[in-house]
Amino acid sequence: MKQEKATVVEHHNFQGEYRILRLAAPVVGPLVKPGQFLELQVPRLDERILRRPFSIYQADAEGVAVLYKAVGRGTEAMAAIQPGDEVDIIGSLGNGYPEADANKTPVLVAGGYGNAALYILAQRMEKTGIAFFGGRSEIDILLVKEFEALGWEVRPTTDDGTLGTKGLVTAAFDPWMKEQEIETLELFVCGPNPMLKAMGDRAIANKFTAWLSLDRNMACGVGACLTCVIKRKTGEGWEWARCCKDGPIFESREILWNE
Amino acid sequence: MKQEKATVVEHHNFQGEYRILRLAAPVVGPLVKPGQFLELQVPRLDERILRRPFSIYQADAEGVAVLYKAVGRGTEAMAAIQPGDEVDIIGSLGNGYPEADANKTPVLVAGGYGNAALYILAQRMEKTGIAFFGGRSEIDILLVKEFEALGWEVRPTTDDGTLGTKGLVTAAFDPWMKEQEIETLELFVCGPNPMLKAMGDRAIANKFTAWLSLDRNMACGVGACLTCVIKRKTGEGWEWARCCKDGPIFESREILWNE
Amino acid sequence: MSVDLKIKIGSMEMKNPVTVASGTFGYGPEYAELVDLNRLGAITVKGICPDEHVGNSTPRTFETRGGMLNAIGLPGPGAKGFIEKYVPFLKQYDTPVIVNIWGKGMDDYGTVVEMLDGEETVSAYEINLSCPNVKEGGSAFGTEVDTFSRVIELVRGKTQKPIIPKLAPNVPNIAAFAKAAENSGADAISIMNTMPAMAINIDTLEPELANKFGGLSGPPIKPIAIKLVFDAARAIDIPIIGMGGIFEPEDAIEFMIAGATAVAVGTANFVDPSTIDRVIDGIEHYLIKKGHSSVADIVGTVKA
Amino acid sequence: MSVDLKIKIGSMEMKNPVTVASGTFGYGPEYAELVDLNRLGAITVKGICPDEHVGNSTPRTFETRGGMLNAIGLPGPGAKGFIEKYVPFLKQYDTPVIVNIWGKGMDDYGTVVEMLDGEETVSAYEINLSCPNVKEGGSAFGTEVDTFSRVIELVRGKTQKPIIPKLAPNVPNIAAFAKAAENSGADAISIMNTMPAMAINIDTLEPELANKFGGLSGPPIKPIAIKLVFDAARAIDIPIIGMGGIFEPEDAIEFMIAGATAVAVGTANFVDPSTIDRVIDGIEHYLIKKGHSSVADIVGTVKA
Ligand SMILES: Cc1cc2nc3c(=O)[nH]c(=O)nc-3n(C[C@H](O)[C@H](O)[C@H](O)COP(=O)(O)OP(=O)(O)OC[C@H]3O[C@@H](n4cnc5c(N)ncnc54)[C@H](O)[C@@H]3O)c2cc1C
Ligand SMILES: Cc1cc2nc3c(=O)[nH]c(=O)nc-3n(C[C@H](O)[C@H](O)[C@H](O)COP(=O)(O)OP(=O)(O)OC[C@H]3O[C@@H](n4cnc5c(N)ncnc54)[C@H](O)[C@@H]3O)c2cc1C
Ligand SMILES: Cc1cc2nc3c(=O)[nH]c(=O)nc-3n(C[C@H](O)[C@H](O)[C@H](O)COP(=O)(O)O)c2cc1C
Ligand SMILES: Cc1cc2nc3c(=O)[nH]c(=O)nc-3n(C[C@H](O)[C@H](O)[C@H](O)COP(=O)(O)O)c2cc1C
Ligand code: FES
Ligand code: FES
Repeated sequence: MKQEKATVVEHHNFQGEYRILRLAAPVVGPLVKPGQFLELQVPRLDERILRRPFSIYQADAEGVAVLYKAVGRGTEAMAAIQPGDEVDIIGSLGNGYPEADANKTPVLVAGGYGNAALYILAQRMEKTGIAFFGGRSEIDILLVKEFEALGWEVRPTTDDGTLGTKGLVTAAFDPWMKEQEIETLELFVCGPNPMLKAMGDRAIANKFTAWLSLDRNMACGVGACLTCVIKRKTGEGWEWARCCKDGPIFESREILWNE
Repeated sequence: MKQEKATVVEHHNFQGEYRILRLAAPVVGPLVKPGQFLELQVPRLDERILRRPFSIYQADAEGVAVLYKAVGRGTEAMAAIQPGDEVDIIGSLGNGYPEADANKTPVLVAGGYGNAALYILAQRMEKTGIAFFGGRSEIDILLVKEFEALGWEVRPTTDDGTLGTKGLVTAAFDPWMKEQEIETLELFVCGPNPMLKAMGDRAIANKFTAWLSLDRNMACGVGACLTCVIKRKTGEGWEWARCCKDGPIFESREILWNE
Repeated sequence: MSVDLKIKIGSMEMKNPVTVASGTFGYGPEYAELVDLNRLGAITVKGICPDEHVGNSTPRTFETRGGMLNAIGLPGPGAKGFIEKYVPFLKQYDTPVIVNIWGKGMDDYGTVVEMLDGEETVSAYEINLSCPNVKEGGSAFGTEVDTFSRVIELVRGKTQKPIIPKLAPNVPNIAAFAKAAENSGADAISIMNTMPAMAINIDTLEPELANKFGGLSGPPIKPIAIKLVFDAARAIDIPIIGMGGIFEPEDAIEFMIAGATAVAVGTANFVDPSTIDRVIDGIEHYLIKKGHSSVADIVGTVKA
Repeated sequence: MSVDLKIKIGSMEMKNPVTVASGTFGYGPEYAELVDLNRLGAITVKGICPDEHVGNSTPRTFETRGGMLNAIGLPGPGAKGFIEKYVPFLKQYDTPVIVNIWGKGMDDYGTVVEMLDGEETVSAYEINLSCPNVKEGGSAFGTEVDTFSRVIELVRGKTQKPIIPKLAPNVPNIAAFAKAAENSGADAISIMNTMPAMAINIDTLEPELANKFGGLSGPPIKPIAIKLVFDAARAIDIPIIGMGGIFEPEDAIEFMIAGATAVAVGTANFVDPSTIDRVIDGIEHYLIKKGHSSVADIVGTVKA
């Protein structure tokens, strides 16, 4: 975990409303594990002070990139970031995904910017497998070619049927799941909370492993403020776990969803 | 007095640390009287909310220009203003200079951005006369050629002697004053407070007229908040007068300086 | 679809729930070239005491991160001066006028009302019991429940017009003051005055305000004001005029959902005089969008 | 030229006047990779009560214009958990540790001190009498002078270590609390805790915090805190730890000139963890630039 004034190398529209921000960050870049994230200080974020968390989409010795969508004040203000600007980042943060189990079949499940967070995982994984990507429409399904280039089979689903199976990610996943040796599956999931919960429920019911990347509002990003907590099951009941520090990756069985 | 979203036409370094900002402002432009000012909302002025007051340097049917120096947070943030940007202004504000007395000899006395404020006055005055401009160094004496082109005789003074007489403005003014028919002088003064006071004292001692443009911190600029008050003499004593509304131009005899 | 923006503060009808915060809008004429005074729900003028008052020395305001401090010190023309200089102007408009009153001592509150009450143009009184910037009275009256109640009762005895005590924010128990106001005959309360605050120049070691202290206003205080309005609204049945950092329509709506029947735009006038217009429009649009027919439909609807 | 940054809070020596605000820095390990804990004047840890406590539901924080609200609700491992989990870590550093303590009832304040007092690593206690986010105790103790004094006397009876009551900002008379703290045996006081505040989502009508209310922190409250420190400093002779919106060295220096012997960096840690370093450097540079030789030369030097 380091704080670094990173220099913007590239900032461009990627697809639909998604943009990629690439930063020269020789200090943070080499630290990154798949599934980790950055706390980024948005420059010129008028009258708002907190950093914003972003999954790391790519990382190497020279730097990092994030893939993001403008959804609110901070991400909208990011539009003004120009190559050459300085952006203050803290990273890499969080636990990241564990090593994939060599005896299991890896499955990726993602929605929205989740594809980005899983891309670096796929790049660094020794095996390949199958990837279920959900989105509202064709334009929301990111990086299909890139995953295919890494040797993954991609099965998209869209709410409107413009690409792949029509429906939620489960519409493609459920029939497929029935044909597998279910216990050998190892899921890596990153997406909106309902998707996480749906996959987590299936993992518990069918006794496979599912690593879920949780998205909670954050303030500090380093475990100090106790903003980002979720209920984690313990022997007797539950305890708060910090998504930023103890997560954002949790195994489905750890999570108590009733909050 | 109107509020207008003006478009930046031009923004450039003028001389030394002074910059000129020219705005397309067809609503405010035609209203301007010499000596009046604008309240300008500095775009992207991180975490500061108040407008900044600026004398109007030029104005016509199409718009206005201000000539300013970066001295603090707001004026520094103005550096980022680009042609095409929108700048919210309220103007024109304040009383402005009165018509020059046809029977008197007009004399301009200025320092710093005061030259700018007097330039529009000189442009619109029927007579010409003599102008005393003071500054720290040659680089601080603005618009000499422009005033000369209007037919004014310019007598610069600089603290370091790099241009004109060495010393304060009074070093040039005092000897000159002694040779004049003093009561026929009409001074128009715009500059730092010590210069205003020095000229005001001379006006009172020598019974000539001196119109002083006062520079006070402002919040509203329209007379509502009572931030910018000075003590104005009354028959019995004094009253508060608002620089933004009752001023910024006051005759030397009106002002009680002991605040 | 049309919505009804009208509200009532005691017997005073307002065409919409938006007024201005006392001291940020002068006495009316100052913003008349920029703001249509007929559009306002009410015009609230700067604090008036019986006699002329000079106020504090300068500097009187100071800009802080996101807001400002002021220690104007309630300069003003006094009741007679106000009637002479401003009532003829204000009469021209079809908008009720709320006169903010204050006193150097308790009696002044009665005196100023006696002096003003004959003027038809004066629609209501906002009783300033919370100015942090005057030594004599001001906040001393507003942070002690007994004195607070006595002033309100005194004013109540002098007028039939609506009276609106303005509460100080620096108390741990705003509900007690709200309740005391209601029990003493107030028609409404307004919340909040500026928050006592200070800034010091680290080079000169001088306070940035001549008065040493001042009141903090603007966006920084909004979350404080929302909490105070919420707490007060739970305690009383009379309406609340909410203020503190209203810069956008959404801010005003938040105050109303917290429990304010009306709102006042203050510091925002200095920053953007079109705020009042935008706030009125924004409330109307919000009501339409949410399918409401009147302001009352949203007042105090917070799910808490 | 060298300056002496050392200060004392009771018997506790700090190598410089800069600590962190409780609750914004965890228990030490959280920022240890970003901040050199040996550089700090003291580490102030998050609030501890005798037993484990779960705190509030989520959402627990909300960003406001220029600042933030929090209603974390004092979750924590309890005194035993703190000793097991964090004391071994904190022991490694050459920096005093101030433990912020709180209780659900008055007795808890005594109990938690009894449980912690044997630990050499615990250098001092900051007594939280002002948390706006817990129903049981917190601010109820901090806004009523008698209860406030009783808690301090109780803690005083249990320890020889420095005790530092933390004052609530939402009182009209901070000097009375400061004086009461001094009279009850406090070694210092800290000012201020967060300001009670609230935000409401105008679409869902729900409060933005699960706890409904929260505390406002960050730059918006700085001018409020400066005033409180100034007022308190005039009333007492024991040192003050000043906090509230310190983001830049100049902010810290302003607190010291107002009367604070030490300062705490809070919300700024979330925004820029290098703030602490910058503040320590900035104070040193300021002292050198102004020709002072020690921190004491500037404390309370405001010309007012
Ligand atoms: C671990 C993690 C990884 C993420 N990775 C990505 C990514 O790769 N690409 C991407 O586009 N988005 C990602 N997000 C979501 C992203 O952080 C939010 O979209 C962003 O914070 C919204 O900020 P805003 O100012 O635009 O929205 P606003 O709603 O204006 O934000 C207001 C406040 O809420 C917080 N906030 C709002 N939404 C979220 C959220 N979903 N998660 C956390 N805090 C939030 C902000 O930090 C801020 O404090 C990630 C979130 C987390 C927790
Ligand atoms: C009537 C009038 C006309 C002016 N004309 C010009 C001009 O033509 N060119 C020019 O360069 N400057 C002019 N000034 C001064 C200009 O307004 C200040 O330089 C500017 O406000 C400083 O803002 P800042 O944010 O850079 O400084 P800061 O010191 O950061 O400002 C902080 C606050 O103080 C106020 N403030 C600070 N200095 C002044 C000041 N001297 N006058 C008024 N308010 C101040 C600001 O409005 C702001 O609220 C004029 C001032 C007045 C009153
Ligand atoms: C410059 C200024 C002058 C004020 N004068 C008065 C006053 O005369 N009487 C009064 O009751 N409140 C006065 N106030 C307080 C405001 O009416 C209002 O309560 C406060 O500013 C909070 O609202 P805001 O944040 O929208 O400005 C004044 C505020 C400012 C900024
Ligand atoms: C997230 C958060 C948690 C806090 N937790 C505590 C706490 O446990 N005990 C306490 O006394 N104060 C707590 N505080 C208050 C701070 O210690 C400090 O008094 C306040 O935030 C003002 O300082 P700041 O503006 O620099 O943050 C907390 C503040 C924040 C923002
Ligand atoms: S965001 Fe602060 S603990 Fe997770
Ligand atoms: S700046 Fe408000 S009255 Fe002059």
